[in-house]
Amino acid sequence: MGFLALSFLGAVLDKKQVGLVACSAVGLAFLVAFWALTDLMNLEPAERIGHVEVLYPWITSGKFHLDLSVLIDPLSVFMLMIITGVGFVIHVYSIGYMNDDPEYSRFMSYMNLFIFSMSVLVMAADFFFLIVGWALVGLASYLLIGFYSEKRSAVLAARKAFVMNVIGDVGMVVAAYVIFQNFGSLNYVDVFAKAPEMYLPNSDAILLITFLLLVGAFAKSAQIPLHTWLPDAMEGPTPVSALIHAATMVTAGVYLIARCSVLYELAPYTMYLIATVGGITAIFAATIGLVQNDIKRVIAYSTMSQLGYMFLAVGIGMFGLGMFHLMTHAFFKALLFLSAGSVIHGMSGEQDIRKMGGLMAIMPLTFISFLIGSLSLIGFPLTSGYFSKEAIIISAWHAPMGNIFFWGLAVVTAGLTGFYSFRIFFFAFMGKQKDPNAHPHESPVVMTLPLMILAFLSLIAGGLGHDVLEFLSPVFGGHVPPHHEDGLLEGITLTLGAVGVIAALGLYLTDEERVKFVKDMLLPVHEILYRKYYIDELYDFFLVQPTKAIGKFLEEKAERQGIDFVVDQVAEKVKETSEGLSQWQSGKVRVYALNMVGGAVMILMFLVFY
Amino acid sequence: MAPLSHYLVLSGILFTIGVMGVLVRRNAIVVFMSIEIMLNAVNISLIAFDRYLGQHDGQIFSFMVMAVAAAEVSVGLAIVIAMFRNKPTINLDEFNLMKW
Amino acid sequence: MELLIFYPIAALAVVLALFVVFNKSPIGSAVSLIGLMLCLAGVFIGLSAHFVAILQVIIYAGAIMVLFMFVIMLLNLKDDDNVIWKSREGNTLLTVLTGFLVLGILYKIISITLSADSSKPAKIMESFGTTAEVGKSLFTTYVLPFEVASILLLVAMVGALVLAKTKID
Amino acid sequence: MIPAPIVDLVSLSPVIVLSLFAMGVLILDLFIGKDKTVLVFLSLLGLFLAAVSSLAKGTGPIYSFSNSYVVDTFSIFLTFVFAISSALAIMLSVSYNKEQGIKIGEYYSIILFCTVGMIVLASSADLIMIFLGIEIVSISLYILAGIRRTEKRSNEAALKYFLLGAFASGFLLYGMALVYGATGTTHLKDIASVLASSEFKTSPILLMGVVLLVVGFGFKVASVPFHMWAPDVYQGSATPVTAFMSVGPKAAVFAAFFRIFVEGIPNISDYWDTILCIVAVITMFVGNLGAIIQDNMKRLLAYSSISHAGYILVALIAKNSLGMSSLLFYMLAYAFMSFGAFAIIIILDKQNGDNLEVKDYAGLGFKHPVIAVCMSIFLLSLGGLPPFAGFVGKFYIFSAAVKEGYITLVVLGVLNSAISFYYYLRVIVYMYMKEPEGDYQVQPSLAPFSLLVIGIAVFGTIELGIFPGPVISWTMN
Repeated sequence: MGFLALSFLGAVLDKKQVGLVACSAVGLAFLVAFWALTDLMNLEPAERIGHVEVLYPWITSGKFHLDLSVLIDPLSVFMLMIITGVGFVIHVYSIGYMNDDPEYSRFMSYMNLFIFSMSVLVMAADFFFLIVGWALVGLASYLLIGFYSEKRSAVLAARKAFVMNVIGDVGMVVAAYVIFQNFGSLNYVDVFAKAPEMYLPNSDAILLITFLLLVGAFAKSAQIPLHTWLPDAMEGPTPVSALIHAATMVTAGVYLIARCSVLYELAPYTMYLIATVGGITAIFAATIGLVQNDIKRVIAYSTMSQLGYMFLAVGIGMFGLGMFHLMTHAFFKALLFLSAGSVIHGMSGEQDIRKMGGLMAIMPLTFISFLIGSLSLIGFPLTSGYFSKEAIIISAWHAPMGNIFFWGLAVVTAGLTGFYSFRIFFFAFMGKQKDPNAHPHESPVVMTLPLMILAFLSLIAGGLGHDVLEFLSPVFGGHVPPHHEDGLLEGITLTLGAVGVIAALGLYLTDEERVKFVKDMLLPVHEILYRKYYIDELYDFFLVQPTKAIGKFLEEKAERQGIDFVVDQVAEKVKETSEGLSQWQSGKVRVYALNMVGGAVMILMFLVFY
Repeated sequence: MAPLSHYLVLSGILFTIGVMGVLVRRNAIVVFMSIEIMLNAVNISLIAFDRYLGQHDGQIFSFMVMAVAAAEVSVGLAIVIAMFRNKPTINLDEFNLMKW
Repeated sequence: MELLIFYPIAALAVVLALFVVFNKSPIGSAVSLIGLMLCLAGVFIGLSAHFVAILQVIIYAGAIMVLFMFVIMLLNLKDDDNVIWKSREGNTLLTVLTGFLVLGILYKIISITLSADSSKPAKIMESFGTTAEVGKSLFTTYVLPFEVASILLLVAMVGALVLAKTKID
Repeated sequence: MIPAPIVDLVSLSPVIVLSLFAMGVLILDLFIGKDKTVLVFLSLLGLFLAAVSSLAKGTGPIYSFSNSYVVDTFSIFLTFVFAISSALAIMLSVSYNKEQGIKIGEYYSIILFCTVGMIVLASSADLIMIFLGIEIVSISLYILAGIRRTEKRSNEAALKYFLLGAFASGFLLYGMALVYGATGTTHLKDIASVLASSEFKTSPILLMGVVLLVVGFGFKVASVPFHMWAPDVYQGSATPVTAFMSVGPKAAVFAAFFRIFVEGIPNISDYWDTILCIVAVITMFVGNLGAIIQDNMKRLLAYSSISHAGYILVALIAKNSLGMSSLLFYMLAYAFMSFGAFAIIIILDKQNGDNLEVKDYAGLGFKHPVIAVCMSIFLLSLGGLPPFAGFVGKFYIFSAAVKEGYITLVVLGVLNSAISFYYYLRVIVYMYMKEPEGDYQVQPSLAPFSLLVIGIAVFGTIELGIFPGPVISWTMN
């Protein structure tokens, strides 16, 4: 299996000029991952964990030693499958999407770098390489978000993402340090083996470690209060949005918590914090998503919201479910992003949904895939989102650590999800074309093919649910999470989701021009809709308008003026200090000598008073 | 025989005067002479210690200081001359092409 | 008795050092410095370091200071009034700072060195500090520094030539 | 009758070999024409032989010349570092000197003499020897800094360096004199045993001496607040000289610093380690913060080298064997990455010798991708990113400090590494993400020797980052 990782690294690092090479590198990586998967499948479940392949003993100093090694277990292989699989599809897609860009090869090499970093992150066998991967991912995303370097907003967004990530990195580094202090090792295997023996639940050390790791996880996964970089990161090219903000990077936080599940199970307080923050982020992001007009920003907020679900899931101890949702989300969110990208590509760069419309006929393939993505996102029965999200929502109530508060957050978010996702859907694809100057066209096959693949996966992946949970269970202590059946709760969720969709439709219907079109389209539904019209208005007045206002308020006050302000101020102060320091460097010998003497006197004085 | 501290105080005073010279003067050559005062001040300390310890190490040290002083003077004055060719001044405050 | 010799010489040395620093004319500074060197030679004799005292006169006062004078003459330096507090730009802050630092150092040095008084001078032989004695230790214990110093002087010589030659190829 | 001195020429062989070659270069220079290439080869041969001959005595600490000279792993390893860095500097100078019209054959012999001084410095166990070593190195550097005689900046750099350097030598010397007076000996071994004896009482004179030593050494290694000469001198000197002085001499002075403080006066470390901690921290901060606003690449690297002096001080403060080996490793790693970065600055230099500003690097990533990748490797390694040498070096230094319990120091060090990425990445961002302004085109002058240097540096930076094992086990000896 040593070959596995080596061939893998070599392949992905290859930065040839041609997209083909880049794709095949990722494709190869995917095959390797797949091979590892089959290898693992052949083993007994209990034997599947903890295969550490030491490639090279790297640093040895005292009791500390560090090896270049990879960890092969169900969790890492599972993540690797998603990363390389979705990554491959996105690579193929970007061949089409970035075709006209003069810096095509640079883009491809960044993408490869990103996949490589992400693989390092998930395959790391100790906290050290986890952090290396963590930082590399941050770097790669910085490069990718700022790819359009002539766009000032892109550069700013990249910088913001970088700063946020660095905050997370600091948390991680300190966490690693505390771990090393307490356990004398950074190896997962050692740490996780020792942790339950050495510490009682909720002991200070464990709480500190889990909290510090959480800082890293929150920063990467855009959870409150470290979330502001994610929507801005939409300045990058769309495949980047799909790759980073759907399938891979943002899920690193969830992966981290799942990976350290042993530690987190010892820290119920932290778990509670995770679930709370996850739930709040879910609803917070969903409300903001309601008022956005940029197609990609809406999807970005929806990503945040879905990440909130995942955190909620792992926070209530349903690690397997969190990972399962991570997978389905990777499929359908990548699908949504890529479809959105296809729309943007077709509209020659237009991202405002108010200027779109009537694309259904022109871009049928995109339309279908977007529809599937949206349905999956809202958890329409039998799509993949249904299985994972429904399970989370029900667990939020029924799981040992769940309660009605979490459930409430989750279920309200489900309703909002229905609303905002179908709002953009209706705006973009229904009705008439609004902008007479635009000449939308269907995207080339190299772009639609990935859409098809992802759409297919989004539809069927739900069925894999049980297998996934079982496959991952050895990592999480050997038990498959119990499946809760509760028809009532499920019904409530679905109803709320439907209400959301209908509300979106209602909003859309208020637009006079479209009424006729929709009437023709959805004649059977129309009657029901019509009768519910006043309810919808009430709903709109009491629910939608206030939430909209709150969303706007949150965005403006909390994000723009609060968090961003602080970040900017810090950067500014550092620069000022630097300038102040250099003023002293006046070029005069006398000043330099004076400085030396001053230093000498200060040291003397220090010794006298010390 | 004067006590050791007398010599050390003399050495300290001369050293400080040398430091002061470096700090207040702008004439490169005078600054340089001030540095020579500092080196000489150190020699007093070395030799006074030697006398009180009854050994010769400090005297050897002070030879080396003289050798070093000679070497520094020759190089330093060469630098001053080379510089003077390009810019006929030895006012140190006028040498601030590079700063910040 | 020795104190009677030491105090005048030391006082003269301090005065000459101040002359070096505050003299307007570089030549004046250099002459004062030569005087200082001679005073120090006297101090060395008081410390029974006869050989060093001779070297002080020959090397410092003789060779090094002649080089200084030579360069000052060569560059034809005029008197300058650039002692810091006479400058046109009011570098008051710098002056005050400098003054404080210098006084601070002086205070520290004196207070520290005064504490060294407890030790008694070692009993020394008649031959202490003579050329023979110093030479013995120079060529046995310290033969390596002696040799290394030759490299130092060679480098300095080459360097001075390289830097000061009027024309190179 | 004077007893014959006990002379151990074998211990001294690197010094002797190199001195002979330096004089050989000096003499040969008289007989050859304007093409100085043969001197280059002679110098490289001398460095190689010196490095090889340093192995003659084996690794155990062997004292000779009345305990004033010592051959041990520390000095042997550093001899290799010096030989490598001087060789790189000489190779870098070849094309640079041709372009700048520096036709001075003595240049090479002064570099060799300077290397002799560095070896002496790293092998000395005696205050007098250390002082002489420092002076040989410093005087050679004053000359090298002023070697572009017709260039005003070069004159200014030499003058500033000289005056401040001599000033600092005064402090250093006074410190040594006071330490000698307080302990009665100049041999580090004896100083250590005097301080270790039970009847010894710490006197103010000794402490004053230690403070002055900190000042003197602090100046020579460019640590804050004695650092101010560094940016100016680095900028004004010829670039190969800058590269040279930022590596070898600094390593040599650190070696002496280490010997005096860790081998000579560790018993009074209560007094000096807090001072050095503070100096190390402000050195890191001032170096890194100062670099942030620099536009000139050489000044930027000058500040970065100040901050690296801060990191190395951390190794010194650790005072343990791990600290020593991490210091050695870091020196070697720093030699590769620093020379690499300066080599690239040199090959991108404008014809008139002006140094490139950071903004001139815009677009380099597309026009000259190989050069840009190399530069990125060096900068990232300087910042301390795995898997490059700089990371392993920093890691070792910090783990040595952690072992001794200097947690705060390490946290601040790591924080500084993070700050340093800001300006290293800024250059990389310019190379890869900005379009060049105006129509100025960067014209790399690809002389074979310079390319060789870059190749060696890239190899060293990556090799030490990925397979540090052998080198580390050597330093651990």
